[in-house]
Amino acid sequence: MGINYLYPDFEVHRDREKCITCRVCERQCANEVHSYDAESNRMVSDDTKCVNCHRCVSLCPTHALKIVKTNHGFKDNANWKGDVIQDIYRQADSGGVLLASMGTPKDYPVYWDKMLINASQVTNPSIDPLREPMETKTFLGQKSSKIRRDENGKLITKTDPQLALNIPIMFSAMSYGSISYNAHKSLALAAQKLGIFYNTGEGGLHEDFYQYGKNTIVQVASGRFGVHPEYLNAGAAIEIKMGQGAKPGIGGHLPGSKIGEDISKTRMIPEHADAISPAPHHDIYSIEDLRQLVYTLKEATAYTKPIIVKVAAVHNISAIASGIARSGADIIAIDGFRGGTGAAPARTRDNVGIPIELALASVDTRLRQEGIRNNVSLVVGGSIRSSADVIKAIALGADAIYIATSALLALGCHLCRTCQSGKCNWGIATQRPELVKRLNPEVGSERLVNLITAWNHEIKEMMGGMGINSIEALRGNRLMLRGIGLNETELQILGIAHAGQ
Amino acid sequence: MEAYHQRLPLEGEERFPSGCAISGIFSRAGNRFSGRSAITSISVMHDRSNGLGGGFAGYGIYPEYKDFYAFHIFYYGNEAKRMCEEYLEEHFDLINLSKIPTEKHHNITDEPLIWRYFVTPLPTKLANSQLDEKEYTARCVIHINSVIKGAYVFSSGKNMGVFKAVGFPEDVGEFYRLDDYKGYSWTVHGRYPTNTPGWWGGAHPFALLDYSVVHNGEISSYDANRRFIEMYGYNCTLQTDTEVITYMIDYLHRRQGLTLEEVSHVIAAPFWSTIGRKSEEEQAEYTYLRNTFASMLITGPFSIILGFNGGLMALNDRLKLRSLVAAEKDDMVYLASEESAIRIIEPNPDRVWHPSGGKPVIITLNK
Amino acid sequence: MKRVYVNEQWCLGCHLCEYYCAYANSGQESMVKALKDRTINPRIKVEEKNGISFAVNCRHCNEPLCVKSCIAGALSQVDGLIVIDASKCVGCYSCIMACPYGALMPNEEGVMQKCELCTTNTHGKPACVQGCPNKAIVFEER
Amino acid sequence: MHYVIVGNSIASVGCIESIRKIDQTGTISVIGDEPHPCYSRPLISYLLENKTTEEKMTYRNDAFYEQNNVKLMLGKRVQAINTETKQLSIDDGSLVDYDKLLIATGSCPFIPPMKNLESVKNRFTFMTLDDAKNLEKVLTKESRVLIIGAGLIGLKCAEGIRDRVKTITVVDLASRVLVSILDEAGSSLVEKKLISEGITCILGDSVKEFVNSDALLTSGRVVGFDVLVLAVGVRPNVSLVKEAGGEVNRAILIDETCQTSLADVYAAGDCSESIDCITNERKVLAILPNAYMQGETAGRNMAGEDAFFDKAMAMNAIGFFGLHVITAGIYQGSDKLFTTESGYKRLFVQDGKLVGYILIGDTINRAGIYTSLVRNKTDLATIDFDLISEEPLLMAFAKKERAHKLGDAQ
Repeated sequence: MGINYLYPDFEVHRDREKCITCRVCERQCANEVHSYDAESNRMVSDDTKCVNCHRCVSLCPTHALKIVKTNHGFKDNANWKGDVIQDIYRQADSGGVLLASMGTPKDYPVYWDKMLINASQVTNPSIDPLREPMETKTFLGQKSSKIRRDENGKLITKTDPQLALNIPIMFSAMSYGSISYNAHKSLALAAQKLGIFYNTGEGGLHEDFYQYGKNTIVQVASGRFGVHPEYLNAGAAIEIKMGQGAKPGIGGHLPGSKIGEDISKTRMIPEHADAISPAPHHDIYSIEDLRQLVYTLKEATAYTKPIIVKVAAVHNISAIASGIARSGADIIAIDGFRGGTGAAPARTRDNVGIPIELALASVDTRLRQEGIRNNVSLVVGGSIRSSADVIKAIALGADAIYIATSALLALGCHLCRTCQSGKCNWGIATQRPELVKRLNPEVGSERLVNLITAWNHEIKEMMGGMGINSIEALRGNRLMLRGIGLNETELQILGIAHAGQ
Repeated sequence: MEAYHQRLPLEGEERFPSGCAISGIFSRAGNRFSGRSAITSISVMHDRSNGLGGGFAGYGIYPEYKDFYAFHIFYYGNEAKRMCEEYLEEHFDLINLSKIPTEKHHNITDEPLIWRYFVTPLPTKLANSQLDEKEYTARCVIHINSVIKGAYVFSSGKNMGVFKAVGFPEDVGEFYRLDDYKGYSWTVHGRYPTNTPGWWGGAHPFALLDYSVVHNGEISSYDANRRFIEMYGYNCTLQTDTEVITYMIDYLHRRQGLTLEEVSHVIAAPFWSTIGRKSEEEQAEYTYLRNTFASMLITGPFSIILGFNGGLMALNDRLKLRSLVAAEKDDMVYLASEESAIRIIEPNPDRVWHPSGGKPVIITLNK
Repeated sequence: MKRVYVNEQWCLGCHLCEYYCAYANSGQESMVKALKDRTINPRIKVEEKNGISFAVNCRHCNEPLCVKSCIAGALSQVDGLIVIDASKCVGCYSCIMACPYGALMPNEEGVMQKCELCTTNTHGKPACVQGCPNKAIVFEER
Repeated sequence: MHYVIVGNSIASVGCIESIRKIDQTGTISVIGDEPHPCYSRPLISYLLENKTTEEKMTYRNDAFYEQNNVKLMLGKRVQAINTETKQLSIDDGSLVDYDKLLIATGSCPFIPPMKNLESVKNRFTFMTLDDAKNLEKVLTKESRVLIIGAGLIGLKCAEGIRDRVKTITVVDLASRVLVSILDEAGSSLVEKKLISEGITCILGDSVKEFVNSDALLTSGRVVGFDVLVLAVGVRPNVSLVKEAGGEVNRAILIDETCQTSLADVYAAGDCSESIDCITNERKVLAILPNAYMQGETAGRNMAGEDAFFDKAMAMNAIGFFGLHVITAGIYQGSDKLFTTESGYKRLFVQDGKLVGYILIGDTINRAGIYTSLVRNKTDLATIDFDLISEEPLLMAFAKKERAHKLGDAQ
């Protein structure tokens, strides 16, 4: 076996007093951490296999289990921290690129937490959402810049295609393949119940889910997996995926091991062949190419569906966004660098891109400077964690927000960040039938509906506090935000004053 | 100049919430009457103001110059006046210019230079600008107000004029000798800013071209409205509600060509639930307006009286969080924050009513 | 009447239902006290084979063969619920012979016991239903 | 409507309960010769064994007759049925009219002729509560009990009194115990158990004559005893119907609606002879579940419904000193045998169907799943028979069938 330089990150602590050897931990751990020792009539565990996903902890009926981070470590070193050293061991061992999943865990500033929300006092009344209407309905899509009237002077009310959301929150792209059938079904059901939208991601649309088309955004990515006319017309909108916050500038890779019969059918690729989406779209090497694809898709769907262009938040995002806004796209989706992924090179995930808060602020400002903010809707994502984040995003200028990690958490994800292993104990990021079945869409969709409903209550509560009773009056209303502990540059980019000003 | 440099920030340097009193008087028959009744009306609402700003807008007061834009301008110092007049010369024919006649009043102090110009755009300049006359004029006004330090155009319409100052409105009326002006329509405003020294430009009515707005309230949608309207060439230098509301009305009514009715469906749009109960055709129209101009929805409390050539429009926020009373007597229409302000000038009106939230009251001259 | 229904599509074979059942009917305050170091005799049993699993407990039949076969009159149907009076049971096992679901199982003393939908303990909604992590067991009207 | 039920045991209760589900107003009269409310006869051995009490033996709770509004006429005998006048003549001289009549008179012990039997003072049968009570009176720690008959009744009696007496000897003409329900291997398992519990079994032998307190057997053996229990067998009580002109074979003939050949006269339970659903032969299936379900079926038909009981079959669940035995159906066709360290299982397959089984000891769990295969004549090709032979599991059924079983109430 040689020397193993890697030590277990976690220790499984089992309270022998409480353990009733029901063996549920053993049955529920796809990593085979737990096993039953008949001789001693005791459960035993192998810490090296534990990824700290908490499945066993959650199901243990007597709460006899807890997973703790090992306090075994290297000699303190502010520069050569433990994880840095371990990464080197891993690469020295494997010679390969380090893979990681979900959003970056690195300690970058979270600007949401450095902004505070306003409320009314005396000079104007706050509004009680329990007594007064409080509106969160939102339309996404191009708005006409000049009204038109017919010969009798009546307004012509026909507009470019719009997406109507009851709540300005959508489930962002997660492909069938990166997540399970049941995870997708949970999202679809929830989107339908909530009157919002979920996103197929780049994996195509399973035939069973066409029935949720009214609440589906179909994605066209560089791999073009599962893209065909019925697919494009099945959804309510089409999203061109140019990039993803967790891995700007690189493509996707779904290992062949995850490509079973169903997925190969849905993606229109051979079974067990790796699904590789190229880094760029090979028919888009510049902005005018994008315009061509946008109109190709509009043609393919008879101009009935808004086209979303999704990009990762990178340094010159505002210029990019301005280009997209003039490409004919109806909606721009920007994905911040803290956004999640099913699998990405760790170095890319942890070092490439910029925070969504800054990207959003500069894009919104830029589009207004150019007077084209109303020609396009702005959707942002990349670790929106709460209703407060939603409010702040909208006040900074977003029309709606995308959530994925929050949605997965609602489905049971414990952010163990080992999606790439395909052994998700929560039945989310896996294709193994015995694991997939662990996510009952009835339960999953209910939890998603609960989450969004709860957020919506909080959003209305805070809107009322600000004396705002319609979400559009919050959009871009940066006076409702103040910075806390931010420097001049940050404040200037965010376009907000500091608390106290 | 020193008045321009206060220790406290001025309008434009910071945003101030404020409470207020408003009143409007209108003769449908177009009979012209002096500003006195407006002074009387506003005086009974003395306690709704705090002496930090008051003003009037009169319509039909310059019949002899009715084809020219009447600019009323504050100057803080002669340098500002020189620069501004230079700019005016470059862009307009100056038909007539004079100091606006005022009368010393013990409550009105620190007055700036107050000048009046009757102008018409230079034909060549106008042609080169490829803009219509109004747009051309509006842009020049916005330019002066945002670029020329110490100069501030506070009235720029035809056959109408705004008169405002720091002080109680009734004193302001006396100061500007409004007995000497006759108009068919008057609006008046008494201001209660919560933390400003008040400067003359910041007083209301706020006006652009012939639109003038008096407003009571504090809108919570301010920055959403401001950041949106500024995309269309407006520059909210004062950061006051009245300013942004005026600009939005100018944009929607003059530039987009919406009717005042339609304008109210944008800025005080009905709730979606209400729209949902309307006929399919109406639904389409209301939805279109609300969606297309979503960022011009005004939330938070407001009651406004919009003055324009030939009419008045009164509008409340959709929850009616501010008081607004209307009354009629023969051809006369009265609007005010408080009924008392009407009764004092018309003790027995034919009809008194409280316009409901979001429903505009539009009055125009009889044809 | 509300009954317990099982959907094998969502059963994970985790066997928690058995443990929650045994606990609910143990009369003990703590699950640990009730079940630690004991072989449990739950009133619900999970069947498992190559990836398929599902729980089986009393179906509370409208035409209960167990009741009709009980020689002691210990089993009876009360408002649709099939209940057992253990004090009457003599352990002849006629009910085991009769039940087409194999849903009746003797307790450790060989006295018959059966699922009474947790109506006789303090757990309210059947404990197996509450304890099922995946809604494979539901309690509803059909 | 007047329903009259003659006999007050299980079939009677089944009849009452089913009538009342349909008809809450009609009068129900029950005439029974025993003075007790309905009790479970199979429990009398458990009574002697102190596994139950007289109170607990009542088959339904005390309020049963009241709740179901039943007119009880206990301690009375019906002497004759007049099908012309639809009347019953009672031994107290009274007449009872009926619209619908159920004969549930059960059976009585059969006593073969034995020399000097009448000379035996402590001589008992073992069928009714009174039998048990009478027997109990004479038992002492010194009693030597001779039981004639190694069938269900005889052996349950032996189990019931074992701890109250000195010795128990069981004599049967048959070469093995429980010959009516077990195969040889099964019998020997049970016999071993009995012997290990101190019971003497003398098989393939019979009493020639009684002399004083000795029984002289055909084999020449002499068995000394103080108490004699006769448990050779039973005879259906058929006289009422027979004399009224109804068709009677070994027992009263009934069709699948439980009606006799006489109009408006039904019969159910041990006194009736019904069609075995497996063999389609007429049989007396004197077992409790049949009695209840026949009574129930009769009741429903009496109350005007069309009900059929076509599931009559032999089945027994019985245990001796903790050794449990469950059997059902018939023992024909090819068989599958499984022996475990403490048990025994034999399944009988005929024409691709399970027709019978014998389970002893630790193989009895979930036996009902086998029973349902027999009762429903399930085509074994539609299930995983190898799996289900190993262990009775619903898993052996097809997915759809499983979903049906788990998803819908019966």
